[in-house]
Amino acid sequence: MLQPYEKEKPLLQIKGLQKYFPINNSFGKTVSHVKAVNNVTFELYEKETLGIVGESGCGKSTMGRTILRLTEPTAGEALYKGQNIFKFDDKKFLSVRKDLQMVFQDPHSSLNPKKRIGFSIEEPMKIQNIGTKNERTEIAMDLLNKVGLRADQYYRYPHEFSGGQRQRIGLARAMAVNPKIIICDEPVSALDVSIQSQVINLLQELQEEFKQSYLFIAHDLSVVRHIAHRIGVMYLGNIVELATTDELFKNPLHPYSQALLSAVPIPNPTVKKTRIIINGDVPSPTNLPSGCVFHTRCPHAMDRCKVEVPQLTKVAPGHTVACHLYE
Amino acid sequence: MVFALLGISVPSFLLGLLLMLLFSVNLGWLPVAGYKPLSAGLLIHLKFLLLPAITLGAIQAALIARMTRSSMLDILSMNYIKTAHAKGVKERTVVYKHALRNAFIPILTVMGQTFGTLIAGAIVVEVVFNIPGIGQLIINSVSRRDYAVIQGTVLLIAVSYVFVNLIVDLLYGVIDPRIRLNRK
Amino acid sequence: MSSTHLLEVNNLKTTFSTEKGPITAVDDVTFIVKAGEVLGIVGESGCGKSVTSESIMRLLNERSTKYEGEVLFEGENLLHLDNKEMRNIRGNKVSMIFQDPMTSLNPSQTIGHQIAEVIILHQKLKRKEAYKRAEEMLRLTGIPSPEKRIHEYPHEISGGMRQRVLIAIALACKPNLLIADEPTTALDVTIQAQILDLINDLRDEMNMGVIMITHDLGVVAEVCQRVVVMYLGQVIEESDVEELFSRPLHPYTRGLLQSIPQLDGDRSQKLHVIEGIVPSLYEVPKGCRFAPRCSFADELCLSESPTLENVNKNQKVRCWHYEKIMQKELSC
Amino acid sequence: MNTINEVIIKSDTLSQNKKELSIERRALFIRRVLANKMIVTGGVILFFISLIALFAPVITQFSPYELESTNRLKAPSATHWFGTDNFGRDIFSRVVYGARVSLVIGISVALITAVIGLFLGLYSAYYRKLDHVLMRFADGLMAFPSILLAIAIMAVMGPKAINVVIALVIVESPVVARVVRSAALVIKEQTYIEAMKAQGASAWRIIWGHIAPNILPSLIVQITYVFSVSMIIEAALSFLGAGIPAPSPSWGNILFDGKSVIYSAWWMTVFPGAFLLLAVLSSNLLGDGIRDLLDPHSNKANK
Repeated sequence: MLQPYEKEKPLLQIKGLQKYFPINNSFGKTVSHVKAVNNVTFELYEKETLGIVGESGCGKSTMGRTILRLTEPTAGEALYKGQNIFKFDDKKFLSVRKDLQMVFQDPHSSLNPKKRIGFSIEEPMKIQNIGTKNERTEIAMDLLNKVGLRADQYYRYPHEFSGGQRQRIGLARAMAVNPKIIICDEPVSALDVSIQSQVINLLQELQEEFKQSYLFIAHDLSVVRHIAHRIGVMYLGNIVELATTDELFKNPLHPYSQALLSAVPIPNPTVKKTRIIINGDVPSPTNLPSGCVFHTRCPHAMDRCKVEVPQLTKVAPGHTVACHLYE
Repeated sequence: MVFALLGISVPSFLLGLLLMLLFSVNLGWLPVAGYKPLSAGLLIHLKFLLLPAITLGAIQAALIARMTRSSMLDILSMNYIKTAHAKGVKERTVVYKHALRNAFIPILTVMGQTFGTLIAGAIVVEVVFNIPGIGQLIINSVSRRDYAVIQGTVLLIAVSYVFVNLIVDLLYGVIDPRIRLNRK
Repeated sequence: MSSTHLLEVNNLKTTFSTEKGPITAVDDVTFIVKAGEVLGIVGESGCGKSVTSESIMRLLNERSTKYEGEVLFEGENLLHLDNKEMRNIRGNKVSMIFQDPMTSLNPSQTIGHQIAEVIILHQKLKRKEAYKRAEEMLRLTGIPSPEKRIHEYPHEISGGMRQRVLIAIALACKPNLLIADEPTTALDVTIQAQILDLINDLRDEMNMGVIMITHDLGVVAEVCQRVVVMYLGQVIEESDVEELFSRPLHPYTRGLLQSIPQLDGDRSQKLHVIEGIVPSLYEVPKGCRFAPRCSFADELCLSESPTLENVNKNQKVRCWHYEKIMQKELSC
Repeated sequence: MNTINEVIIKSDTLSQNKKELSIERRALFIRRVLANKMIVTGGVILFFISLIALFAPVITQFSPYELESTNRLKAPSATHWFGTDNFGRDIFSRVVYGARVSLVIGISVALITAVIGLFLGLYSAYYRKLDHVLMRFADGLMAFPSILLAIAIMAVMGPKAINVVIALVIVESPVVARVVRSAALVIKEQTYIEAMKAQGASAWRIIWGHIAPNILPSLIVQITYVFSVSMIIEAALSFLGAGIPAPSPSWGNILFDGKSVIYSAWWMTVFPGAFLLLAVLSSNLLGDGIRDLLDPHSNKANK
């Protein structure tokens, strides 16, 4: 169930985040860029879950990885406790990593197959120099219990677990250093429906107990709606709309959000809704459309959209949208 | 595949010696060693080349057979082979038209690499069969410590090896549309 | 009676021989598909839904697979046909599209070639005519400028486009039955909406029967008329789509429906959870296969296997206690 | 106090648990190894050849160097099991002592290249700039056919057993480094490496703690092939007169001696040849067997 969050205390502020990957020709000269993340600005509050939704290739995963500096950002700032962590050197950033953890999508490759799971859970503590060997073992066993596994499974190898169980182990590893923020990159999308609900509930229980914030990246709107306080909608590297969950579902403003929401199949055959089908495919992130990135597929596109980039503007309290229709 | 494993395990000079023992010494069908140029007559020329050629070729054949087999098995487990079966395509057509071309890419790589093995094998085989080729030349210059000749021959072989691999790289584009450059 | 049903699967059982011994991936599966109808087969991974579809097409490795039961297509048992007769059915009267559009097309052949191949094979058209038809099929599936596309290779087009090409291949010979195995799982929701619409339109146009295999109950609710729910190789419930969602009978179906977060669901409630995990096919539980995870299970469930019972005209269920569950459901 | 006791008890039962698990796993592994016909056949033959080489002085009656001018080119008999050569030396002794040379060279080349290849491969997979330099260098070395390169090196350094090892290490290290590198590149893309980077793990921890254990299977398989290739090349070099210098026995130079008398003394070709073939074949069998055992996907491809 959803717990209230601290609306006044932004824990992490992302400003104008950009990540371009260079494309080199065979002589090593950069000829163009994959513009994976273009312009991302948001705030994450204490104890909050912020959902980021978008389709494959919209840059949501790259965004998460860039915040953790798994790949260096091209431009932008990330203020954590008021300090720009993108400016930190490796040594200083290591202390930030303790507070910023990540959970990955693929439960099968996110654990080292040659390491006992207890070892995998302890490793973050070892890197951060937390506790003695015995204390770490104690914490790891405790965490195994917390995520619904048994302490005596400590010495087992990943291949002895199912996908859902491995995802729990991944979660335990992220929790081991008691972080403030966990970036969840599609944590349930590789799981079966009945297992998915187990992990979602676990995520919520852990948040209740340990009071972290989640940046919850996913493509499944119904999952995000269930877990997130606020949702940002991403398209081609841009956040096009950001609103509280209820507001977004009641009143989606951006034409892309509207199409996305209407495209989700509803498991109720008596509801016959009209879908907004947007035609065509997502353009290549190497050759971004001019102006508004969505204008090539937008049913409401105007001449202005082709030339002028819309900025995120506040249309209601806690509801911003980047679209010329609402300026 | 026992044949293939045996094939890659037998050193070329040993195979040459054993073939010589069987076909020349015991059966007396072919000359033991030496070389006669084409001017001595085509049949005689070929008679002298037959055993060295088999010796060199057998090992390459085993290598390529091994590679072809594993590559084909990889490709036959691909999804698009299932699509072809679901279309009602005949098994033969699936194997020859859908699978073989895609399986050929790694085989081609091996062929390029084995060209080097082939040249190296030629050095040894020439010594076994007393053929006055570039291999003999290298061996003789090694024993005479004639560094200039060694340098020259080694460079010649390396250049031809690189050239063959260049051709292999170009052939990739013919076989695999994904690496064809600048189609648009 | 077989004349009324396009496809009738009776007590299908598919057994694989593996290193660790034989496993039965599909056990006693029975259902029918009528012309012009979409039958959904739902279940989680490992429930045997894909094996069922590949058994109908007999696409599984002949040497290690044993089929039992009947697959009657227009009254003819496909399991008894010889290979040549079966090939004439595949891609012609029964077609299939697969989950992963990225790897289901041959990378070294042009799109046109791959569509034309099936047309030449079954309709004995000339090459040129077949390419013309291929172009038409591409247009029908909504691909812009098909005359250019037929000369392109699969790596040059997007995932959504590739799925359209696969649909074009499947529908090129106007099949009577289309089996779609998770056709939209690998696609984004907006592309999924396009593809589902396309399949629905083409079904109307060609009056074909469709088997839609999916794990997504949302997709089921949107496109299917009837639904078969599978668990660990067995059909555990079969019903009309409305009834399945309004009055699910099997505890597994109920659990599944309650465990998915819904767009209009109550967010203050925790999600329902089906405890435990799906057991492996090597260790199928005794009795009812769902019993170890079922909150209603008693001695009977753990010792004896229930059969698929007719509840009413439209609903069948494999559960010892469905009546009790039904009454509880009705009382509250 | 209470909690500490609990911890001790808990960790006691757990280490018990750990022990049982490892015993169970080891038993399972041994059963799988014994079920693999290729490993068993290759292993038994290699073991047998090593025994012969190890106990060479015990099982031979003659010295491999002893010349008996009265006993030239004698066919196999009860005294000279494999016959004698054109100097009257006992072929059996020479073949058995030759096995020592082949095995020692094979094993030392395999071990040295394993270490060098592991280092170069791992680091060039991890550091892209180093990769550019190292792999171009490896490409350069690999552009020469291996026997040719070995001959060239031997020509410079002169025929000596230690030089054969050095030449083979130079020839085979790039091959092993490439195999390690490509396996490591695959592992590097796995999510658990990314997870470790997200934790701030050092390059050392990632390379040796996470990548290395996972590429070990490919390395072991490759090393068995290096072992067999080294024996082949050593024999070839000795056959060409660029390897082990006479009169030291080596399978290669026995075969070379036999070539000139192939008409009259078949035993000089067949016996050392058979040993060479068996040794190479069994190590290839072993390699294929280990590959199948460690990589379940290749099972299909080789049966």
